Amino acid sequence: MPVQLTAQGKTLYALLSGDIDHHTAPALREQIDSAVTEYRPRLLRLDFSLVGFMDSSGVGLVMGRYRHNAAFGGETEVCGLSRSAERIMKMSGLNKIVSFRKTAEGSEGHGKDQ
Amino acid sequence: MPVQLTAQGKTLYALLSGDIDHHTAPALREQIDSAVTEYRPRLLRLDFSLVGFMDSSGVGLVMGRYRHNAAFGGETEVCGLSRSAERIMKMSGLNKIVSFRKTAEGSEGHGKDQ
Amino acid sequence: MEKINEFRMTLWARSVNEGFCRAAVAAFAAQADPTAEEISDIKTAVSEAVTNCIVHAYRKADGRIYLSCQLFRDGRLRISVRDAGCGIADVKKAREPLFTTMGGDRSGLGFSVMESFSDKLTVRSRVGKGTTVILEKLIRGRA
Amino acid sequence: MEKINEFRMTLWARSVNEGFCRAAVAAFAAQADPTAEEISDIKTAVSEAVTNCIVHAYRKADGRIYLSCQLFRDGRLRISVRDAGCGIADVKKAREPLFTTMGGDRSGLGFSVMESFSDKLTVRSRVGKGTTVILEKLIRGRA
Ligand SMILES: Nc1ncnc2c1ncn2[C@@H]1O[C@H](COP(=O)(O)OP(=O)(O)O)[C@@H](O)[C@H]1O
Ligand SMILES: Nc1ncnc2c1ncn2[C@@H]1O[C@H](COP(=O)(O)OP(=O)(O)O)[C@@H](O)[C@H]1O
Repeated sequence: MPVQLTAQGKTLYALLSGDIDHHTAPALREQIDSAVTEYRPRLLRLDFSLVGFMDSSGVGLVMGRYRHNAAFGGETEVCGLSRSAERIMKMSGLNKIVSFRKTAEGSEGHGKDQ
Repeated sequence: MPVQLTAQGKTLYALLSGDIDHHTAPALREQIDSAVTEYRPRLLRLDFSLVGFMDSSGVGLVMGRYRHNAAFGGETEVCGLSRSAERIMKMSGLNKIVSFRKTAEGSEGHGKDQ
Repeated sequence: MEKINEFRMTLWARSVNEGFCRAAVAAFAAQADPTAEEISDIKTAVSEAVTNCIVHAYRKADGRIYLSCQLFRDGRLRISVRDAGCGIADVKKAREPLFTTMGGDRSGLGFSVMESFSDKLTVRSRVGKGTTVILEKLIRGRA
Repeated sequence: MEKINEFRMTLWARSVNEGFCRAAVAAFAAQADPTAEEISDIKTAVSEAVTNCIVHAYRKADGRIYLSCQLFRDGRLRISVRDAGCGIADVKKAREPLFTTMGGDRSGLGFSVMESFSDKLTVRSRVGKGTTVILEKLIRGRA
């Protein structure tokens, strides 16, 4: 299962795993979007801790989820990025609109609810 | 390190790891033979527990070590074979001249010293 | 500099082969004993180049990807990813960060990532003929 | 039966590529979601075929290995390993268990292992022209 979705209060937690590329992104997108549409979370947290590989398709995946969730008034947060994935995300400037945390339980304090 | 050699009393223990094929076998052969020449063990135990892949080159490796060790009067024993490696070894009939055990500390009781 | 190993591969331009190409190049590079970071960089750059053949060069049509790798004595890995697709009219523009003709889920970062994750990127393209991307990466290795 | 994916590869007949070929075929087969045992069987058979090109077909001379893989809709994987080396005079004899022209560390089990670890083995050879080994394996998979 490439994404495991857990709703907790007003937070929807998406634990991604495996490889993220142009081939695998569409299935991830669909699963996350349909959960967002159902739960309308205040916060969508995308956890990349178990992702083994990611290329620039990950940017489109996060950007699209940010927009879809924002359409329902929710915020989006990303955590658990590898060094390489973070480098790619930063090249896109995504970090200016989506908050990045080290880990799911990270202490960087960008999030509202921690 | 594809083979870790440990002498214990009259036993020489060779813990093989990684892939065993025609490319990697020569280095294994040389390391084991030089240790046998030095220690002249009564028993040479080849442990395949950490071997990830083996093709028929493993047969030549065991057969050659059996002969080299026998020239010094030592016996040779094989343990820790995967199902696939055991199948290949059995196709060669090697099991008729070299005793096969499940694990290094196996309880199959083929060996003399356990 | 002396070439010490090489492979050339032809494969179908289907998205399922993105992972296959990464794995093949990584397995080839392994002989130079690369660090985990070097392997990850190589896979990332290859993934972008191969994805572009599938997404842009052939769109939804069938096509072939021509992938080759050469390893040199000094640890330099040269990866060529070629297609016989639509080609790129303005390569300079295409290489600009965030430029994309595709919108949707494409970020326009493919070339930027290739450049950032390799040591050298060369792009040759002719409209209607196809595109060749050459990635070079020095494997310093674990030794 | 419909072919759903394919690659063709040319590579140098060097022993370092034995592991590379196994890894490439395993990465290609992965799309059919094989069991660990199926992958291990495929790698074993491929390793024998590729090693024979290096050890027997070209001896110490330089040469090329031509590796191709086709995957069919029903899960059948067809792997072709070809060389342009010395060829085999008597294929029937060569396929007998324990037959080897090499002695030393070769066990004469290469063809027997290919046969035992695949579903079907075809060998075509012409002296002075080369040898083609075709391995077929049905991937039933984890599903
Ligand atoms: N192999 C190719 N064939 C045709 N056009 C290409 C190819 N590679 C890239 N392009 C063009 O260059 C643009 C930029 O590519 P890139 O930086 O990889 O971003 P993206 O793939 O996200 O669009 C693409 O949108 C496309 O127009
Ligand atoms: N690709 C090949 N080119 C030339 N001769 C080959 C090739 N493959 C096999 N042979 C011949 O067939 C014999 C049997 O092969 P095999 O069963 O693989 O055992 P082994 O490789 O251990 O000798 C070899 O010893 C060799 O003479």
